[in-house]
Amino acid sequence: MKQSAAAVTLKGITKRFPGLVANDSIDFELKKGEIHALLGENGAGKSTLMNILFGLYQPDEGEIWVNGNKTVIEGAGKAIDLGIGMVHQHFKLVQPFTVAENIVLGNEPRKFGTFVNYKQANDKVRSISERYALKVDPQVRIKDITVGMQQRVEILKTLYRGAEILIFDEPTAVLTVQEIEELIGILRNLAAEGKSIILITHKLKEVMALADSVTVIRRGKVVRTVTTKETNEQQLAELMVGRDVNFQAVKTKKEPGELIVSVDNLTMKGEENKLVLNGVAFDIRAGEILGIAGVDGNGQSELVQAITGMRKASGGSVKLHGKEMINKTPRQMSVAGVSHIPEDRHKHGMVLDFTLSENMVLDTYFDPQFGKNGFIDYKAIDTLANQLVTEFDVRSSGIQAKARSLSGGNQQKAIIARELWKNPSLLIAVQPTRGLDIGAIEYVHKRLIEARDAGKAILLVSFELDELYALSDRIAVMYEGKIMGYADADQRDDKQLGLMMAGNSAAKQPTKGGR
Amino acid sequence: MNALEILGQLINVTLVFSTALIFTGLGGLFSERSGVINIGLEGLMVSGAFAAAVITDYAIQAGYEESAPWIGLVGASIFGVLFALLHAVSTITFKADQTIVGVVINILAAGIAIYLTKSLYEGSGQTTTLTHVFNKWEIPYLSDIPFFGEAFFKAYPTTYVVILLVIISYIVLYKTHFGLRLRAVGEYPSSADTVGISVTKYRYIGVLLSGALAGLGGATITLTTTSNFAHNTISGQGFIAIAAVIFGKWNPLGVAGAAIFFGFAQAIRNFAQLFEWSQQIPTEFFYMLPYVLTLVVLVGAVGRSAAPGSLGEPYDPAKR
Amino acid sequence: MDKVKGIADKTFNKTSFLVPLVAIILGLLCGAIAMLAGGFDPILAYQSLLKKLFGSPYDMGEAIRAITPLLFTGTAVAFAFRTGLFNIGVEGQFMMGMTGATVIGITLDLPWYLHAPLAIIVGALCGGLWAALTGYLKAVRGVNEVISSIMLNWVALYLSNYIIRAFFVAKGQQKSDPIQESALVSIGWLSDAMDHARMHWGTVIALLGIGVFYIILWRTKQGYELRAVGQSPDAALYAGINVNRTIVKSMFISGLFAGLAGVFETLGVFGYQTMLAAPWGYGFDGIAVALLGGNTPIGVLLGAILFGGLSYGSAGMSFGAGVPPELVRIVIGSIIFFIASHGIVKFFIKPFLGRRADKRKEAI
Amino acid sequence: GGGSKTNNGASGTNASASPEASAAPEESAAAGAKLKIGMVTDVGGVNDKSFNQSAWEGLQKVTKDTGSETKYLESKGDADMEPNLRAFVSEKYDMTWGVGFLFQDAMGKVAKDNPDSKFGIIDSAVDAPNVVSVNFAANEGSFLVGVVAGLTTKSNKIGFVGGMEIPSVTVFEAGFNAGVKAVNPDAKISRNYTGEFGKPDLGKAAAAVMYNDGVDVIFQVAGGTGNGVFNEATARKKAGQDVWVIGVDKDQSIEFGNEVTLTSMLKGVEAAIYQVSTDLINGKWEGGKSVVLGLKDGAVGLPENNPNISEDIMKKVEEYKQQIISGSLVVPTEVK
Ligand SMILES: Nc1ncnc2c1ncn2[C@@H]1O[C@H](COP(=O)(O)OP(=O)(O)OP(=O)(O)O)[C@@H](O)[C@H]1O
Ligand SMILES: Nc1ncnc2c1ncn2[C@@H]1O[C@H](COP(=O)(O)OP(=O)(O)OP(=O)(O)O)[C@@H](O)[C@H]1O
Ligand SMILES: [Mg+2]
Ligand SMILES: [Mg+2]
Repeated sequence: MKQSAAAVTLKGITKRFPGLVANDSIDFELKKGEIHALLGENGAGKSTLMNILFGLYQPDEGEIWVNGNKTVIEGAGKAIDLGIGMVHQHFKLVQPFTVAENIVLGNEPRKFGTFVNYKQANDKVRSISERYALKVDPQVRIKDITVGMQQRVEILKTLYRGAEILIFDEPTAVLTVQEIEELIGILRNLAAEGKSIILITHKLKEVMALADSVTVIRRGKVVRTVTTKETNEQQLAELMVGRDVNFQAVKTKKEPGELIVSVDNLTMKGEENKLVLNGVAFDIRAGEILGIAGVDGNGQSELVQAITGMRKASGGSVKLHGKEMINKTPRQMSVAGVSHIPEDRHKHGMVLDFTLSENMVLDTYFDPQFGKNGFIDYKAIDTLANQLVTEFDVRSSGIQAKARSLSGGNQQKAIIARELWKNPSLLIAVQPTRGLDIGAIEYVHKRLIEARDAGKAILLVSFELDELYALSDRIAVMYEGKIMGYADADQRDDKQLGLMMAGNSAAKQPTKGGR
Repeated sequence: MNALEILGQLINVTLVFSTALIFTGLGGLFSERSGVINIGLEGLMVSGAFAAAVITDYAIQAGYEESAPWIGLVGASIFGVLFALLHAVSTITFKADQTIVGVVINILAAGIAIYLTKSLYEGSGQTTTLTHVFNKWEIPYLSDIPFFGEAFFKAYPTTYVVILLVIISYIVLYKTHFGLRLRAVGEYPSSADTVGISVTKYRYIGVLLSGALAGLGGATITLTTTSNFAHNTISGQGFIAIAAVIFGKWNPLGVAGAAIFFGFAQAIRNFAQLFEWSQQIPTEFFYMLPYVLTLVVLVGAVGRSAAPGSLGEPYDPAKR
Repeated sequence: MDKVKGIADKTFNKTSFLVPLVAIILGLLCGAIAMLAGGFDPILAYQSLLKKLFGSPYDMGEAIRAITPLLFTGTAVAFAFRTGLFNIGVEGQFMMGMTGATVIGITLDLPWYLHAPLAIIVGALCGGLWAALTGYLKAVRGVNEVISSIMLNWVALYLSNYIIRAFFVAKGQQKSDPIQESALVSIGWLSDAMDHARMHWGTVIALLGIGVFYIILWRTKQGYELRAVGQSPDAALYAGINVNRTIVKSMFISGLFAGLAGVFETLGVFGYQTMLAAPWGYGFDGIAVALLGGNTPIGVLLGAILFGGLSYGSAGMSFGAGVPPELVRIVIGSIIFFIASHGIVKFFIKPFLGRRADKRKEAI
Repeated sequence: GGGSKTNNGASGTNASASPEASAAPEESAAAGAKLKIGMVTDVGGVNDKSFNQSAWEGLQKVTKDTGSETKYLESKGDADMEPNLRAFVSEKYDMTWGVGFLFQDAMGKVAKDNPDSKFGIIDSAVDAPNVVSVNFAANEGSFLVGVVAGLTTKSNKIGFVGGMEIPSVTVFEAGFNAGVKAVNPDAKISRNYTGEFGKPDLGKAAAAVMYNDGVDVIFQVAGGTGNGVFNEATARKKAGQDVWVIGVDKDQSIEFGNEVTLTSMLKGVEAAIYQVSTDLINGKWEGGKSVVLGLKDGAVGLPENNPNISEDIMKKVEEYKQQIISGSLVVPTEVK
C-alpha cells in the first residue's frame, strides 16, 4: 500500500479567513514523480492551499497525508522534515545575504558547534547546483542578481534540504521568456529525477507543456481534476473562469494619427556613471501602441521613469505634442497628459492604507473639481470613485475599503480606471497584467485596445511576448539601454525577437519609428 | 601637561562616558537586528541603574563588600531582562506597535524605579551613596606605557568587559549560526520562517538581550560614576545609544565607534574648560558641543542607512 | 462561534472605545496593586487624586492649565506621526517657542493687540523652524529624524539658556526680566473666577489647534499630500508630490504646535523664562498623549485630559495619602501598554464578552 | 543607610506619618502652640543633599521640638510651585516655606492673594507683609574656604565646579576666588560649570579632568553633581593621590568622610528655617522681614570641627572672618 501511496493527499481541507472561505473542503492528490498544475483565478485559494501544505497556515478542517502517512504540519520546519519544499510567489530571500547564506540558512554546516562553516557551505551549494544544472555563484549577494537567478536560489534551497515534493507558486510570473524556458527545462529535469511537483500558474500554455495533471480551483472549491492529455487550453480556461474566454484581444487595423510623443537621444546615468539609457529614440502617434520588449534590466524601467519625470535623465529630449518636456516633474508630466500604470502597483501605484476612493485621485486630487481654496471635497471624490468602480468593475467591500484589502487584480483595475479617467494623450503601461488571471488579463487587454482606438498613444512595456504581440502596433526591442531595433508586430517571429533581446542588432537597424 | 598627556587623559575620560553607551548600544543592536525597534533603551537603562544601586547596597549591607558591584551588575541585567520581557511579550506575541511599547517602557521603568526608590529609602528620591563601587583597574606594566597606559589601561572593569563584548558580539553576529539566523529574522522574517527558523524565538532572544545589555549600561553609570540612583541618573543616554545604533549602522564595531564618538564629545567639553581662552566662551556653547558635533558628523556622513529590512514590523505570516 | 469571534474582533479593533476604557481600568488597577505593595491605601489615594482635580475651582483651573501644553505637544507628535515622522524633538521646539515669545515679549513695546499676537506668531515660528531643520536634514541629507531631533533638543535647551542669560537676565537674577503686560495672554476675569488659577488663551488656541490638526490632514490638499507621503513615499513620488518638501512642511507644522506649547507657558503661565538644567518633559509627555489618543484629534484631546489630569492630581495623592507622585506614571504607562497590546486586553475581557454574545445569539 | 523598607513618609508627612495615624498629634504632649507648617521644594526634591534637604531637616527638628505638624510637597516643574503653595494655604497651614530662588514670583502672587496666610522664602526676597525672606551671604563664607584652599594647595592649582552658571552659584565663586587671591595670588583657579545640579557623572568627569591637570583642591557648588566630585576624589585618595574637596551647604564630611573633605562652606538653611518657624510658634514672627544672613549671624562659614586644617590656617581664617564681620573687608558678590 505504502509503495504506491501518493506523495501528497489532501482531504477536505478548509481554511477560513475573516469574511471568506479561502479553501472549501478541498481534496487533492499529488502522485509520485508527476507534475501537477494548480489552476484558478486570482483569489481562488491556490496559495492558501499550498501554504497549508507547507505548514505556514493551519487548516480549520481536513487531513494531510504525506507519503501515505497522516501528518499535522505545524510549521515550515516540519514540512521540510517531510521533504516538502516550496518556491513562493514572492521570494523568501534575504537580500543582503549571499546565495550560499540564503541556501544554508536554518541548516548551516558548522565548525566548533556554532560557527558557520562558510567554505563547506559554498562547496555544498556548488555541488548541488552542478548536479541539477542550476548554475549560481554561491558568493554573490542576492540583491546583485537577477530575478531569474534568485529563483534558482529558491529552488536550490529546497534541493539542499533534500525536498522530494516541490511546490512552485507562480514561478513564471516574474521571469523573462528565456528564463521561463530555462525553468521549464529545470522542472522537467527535476521530474525526471523522481521529484513530485505542484505548479501554480496562470499560463495555460505552460500547464499544457509541463503538467501531467491539472486541478482547477474556483472560489475555494475544486472544480475538476483532469490529465493534460484529455483537455485543452480552452476547456481549462472555461473551468477556471466559468465562462468563455477570448485569448486573443480583438484588435482592428488602424492608421495612427498625429504625433504625440517624440523621444530623442535620451540618456541616463546610473550607479558609477554607467549609462542605463544610451540614446533611446522613438515616436508614438495617436491611436498607436508601441510595445517595448527586452530582458528585464535593460533600461525599460529607467526609460519609463525618465518619461514620467520620476527620475532625472542626463540628456536628450522628450517632446509631448511638440513641446520639450525633458526632466519635468512627475506632476508636470501628469498634468501635460501622461498617464502611468506603474510596474509595481504596491509600491508606486497605490497608497495601500488609503481608501479605494482616496486612491482614485492619487494624481488628480489637486484638480479644482475636487475642491478649492486648498480644501478637498471628499464627496466629489467619492462620486468619481463610485462611478469608476462601477464602470471598471472594481470589486471590493466598498469605496471606503483600504486599498490593501483589494485583490491584486482589482487593484490593477482600479489603477487602470484612474489612469484612463485622466483622459491622457500618452498612456504608459508597464507590465499591466503581471500576476493577473486570464479573466483579468482579458479585461485589461480590452481596455488598453479601447484606449488606443480612442486615439491615445500607448507605450507598453512587457516581458510577455504574447501580450506584446496581442496589443502592439509596433514592437521595439531594448538592450543595454538602447533600442536594438523593431520587430514585426504582425508576423510573429520569436527567434528573431530573441536574438535582438540578446543584443544582436543584425536583425534590423534601429529606426526612429513612424511608418 | 603636554599635548600627548592631554590626549591620553581625554581618551581615558572618553571611555568612561562611552562604556555605558556601548553596552546599551549593543543591546539596541541585538534587538533591532532581530527586527524589533527598541525606543525603550532609556527605560531599560533606568531599570539597570536602579537595580544596580539597590542590589549593590543590599550586598554591601550583607557584608559582600568587595563583590557587591559585581552582584549589582548581574542584578541589573536581570532587571533589564524583566522589563524587556514586557516589551517582547507585547510586541512579539501580541504584535503591539514597537514604538509605542518602547515609549511605555520608558514611562514605566522611570515610574517604577523612582516609586520603589521612595518606598525603599524612606521617601527619599535617591538611593544612598554606595560605599563600594568599581574602581579603575590599572593593568600592571601596560598602564605605565606613556600615553597608551593612561588612555587605555587605567579604566573601569566595565570598560574592559564592554570591549570584550563588542568583539564577542561581532563574532556572534557575523560568524555563528545564531547570528546568521538573527540577522535573517530581522531582515526578512518570512525567509527565516519558511526554512523552519522560529521568528518568535529569535526575536525574544534579541529583545531580552537588549534588556540585559541596556541594564548593564545603566548599572555602569551607577557603579562607576554616580554611586547612587536618582531620578536623573539616566537622562537621555538611552536615546543617545539609539543614535549610536543608527549611526553605527547596526554593526557592533560601528556602534562602539559611534558611542566612543559621543563619549569623546562629552569629554572634550570638560577639557575645553581648562584653558584660559575658554573663559571667554559662554558655557552653554560647551554644553551644546557634543550634540552639535554629532549633528555635523551625521550631516557629513551621507550614505544609505543600513537598517534591518523588517525593523518595526510585527511578523505575521498571514499578512500579505 | 465564528459570529462571536466576529463581534469580538469588531469590538476590539483599535478605534473602538472599549479598549481604551478597559485599558484605563486595568491601568488604575496596576496602580492600585503597586500602592498596596508599597503599603499605601489605594482607595484613599484615588479619592485624594479626584479631590485634587475637582475639589475647588482653583484646582480645576490649574488642571486645565496643566493639560493645555499637553494638548499642543500631543497634537504636534500625532501630526508628525500621521505623516510618517517620529517627532521626538517636540521638547526642543517647545523651548524655542518659549524663547521666541520671551524675546518678543520683553524687547518690543507695542499695543496689546499687536504685541501678544506677534509674540505668539514669532514663538510658533521658532518652534516650527527648529522642527523644519530636522525635516530638512532628513529630506536632503537623509539624517534620521529621531537622532537629529534628540540632538536638537539639547541644543535648543542650551541655546535658550544662553539667550536668556546673555541678554535678558537682570543683575542678580536667574530668570528673565518680566514680559511686558501687553504681551501676556492670561484671562484675568476667568482667573479671578477660579480663585487665581492661571487661566490663559492658550487653552482655547490649543483646542482650536486640535481642530486645525483634523482639518489640515483630512480636509485639505496639503493634508492629502502629507498623509500620502506618510503612508507611502514611493506612491507619493509617483503621484507627483514633492516628497522632500512635504517632509519639511510636515515637521514645520508639527513644530508650530510644539512651539505654541512653549509660547503659552511663557505668555500665559509665567510671564518670564528661567534657565533650565533639563528639558521640561512636555515634549516627551506629548508622545505619550499622542499614543494614548491613537494619533487622532479626539484621541489627543482625551489623552491630554487623562494624562494632564492624572499628573496634576498626583500632587493630591501625595498630599492626602502619602503616595509618591511617580505612581501616576506607572498608571499612565500601564494604560498605554494595554491600549497598545489590545490583544492582552482582549484576553482579559473575552470570557465576559463571549457570554454576552452568546446571550444575544439566544435572543435571536 | 538605605535598604530598610518603610511605607510612610513618602510625602514627608512627619508628625502624622501615615494617614491612619492622623490622630497622633492630638495625643503627643503639647510644647507651645502646635501649628501646621508646610514646605514646597523646587525640582531638586527633598533629598537633594543640599538646601532642600537642609530645609526639611530644619522642619523635622521643629516637629521634634514642638510637636507641630510639618509636611512637604515636591515640585515636578516650575509650574507646580504655585499650586503646591496654594495647596498648603487651602489646607489652612499656618505657614508655608518656599525653598529656592525660583519661588519668588509664585510666592509673591500667592502671598498677595492670601494676606491672612504666612510664608517664608529661602534664597530670594518677596516684598509682602506676610512673607519672611531669608538670604545668605554665601560670598562671605566662600571667601573663608577660599582662604583655606589657597593655603592648602601644594600645586598652586585650585578648582571650582559649579552647577549652572547663575547668580546663586556665581556668588560662591566670587567669594571663593577673592579668598584664594587674598592669601595666594599666584594660584591658578580652573572653573567648570557643568550646567546641571543633579548629575554626578558630569561632576565626576569635571573633577577628573581638573585633578589630572594637577589641581589638588576643588570647591564644589553643584548639588548632586558635586557628589561626583567627591566620588572622584575618594577613588583617587584610595589610589594614593593627595586631593581634596570642599563641600557646600552642609558639612559634607559627614557623608563623604574626612579623607577627602577638606572642609565645607555651610549655609545655615536648617537653622534659619528652624529659627523663623519657632518664632512663629512662639508668637515672635515678624512678617515682611527680609534678612541677609552672613558671617556675623553665624549662618555661613566653616563647620566647627576641621580636622584637616592646620592651626595656622585656621588662624588666618579667623582673621579674615573678623575683618569681614567688622566690615573692613568687603567680599565681592560677582566674578570679575
Ligand atoms: N492572510 C489572509 N487574510 C485574509 N484573507 C486572505 C489571507 N490570505 C489570503 N486571503 C484571501 O483568501 C483568498 C485566497 O487567496 P490566495 O492567495 O490563496 O489566492 P490565489 O489563488 O493564490 O490567488 P493569486 O492568483 O492572486 O495568487 C483571497 O480572497 C485572499 O484575499
Ligand atoms: N555539533 C555540535 N556541537 C556542539 N554544539 C552544537 C552542535 N550542533 C549544534 N550545537 C548547539 O546546539 C544548539 C541547538 O542546535 P541545533 O542544531 O538543534 O539547532 P537547530 O535545531 O538548527 O536550531 P533551533 O535552535 O532553531 O532549533 C545550538 O545552540 C548549537 O549551538
Ligand atoms: Mg497566489
Ligand atoms: Mg531545531
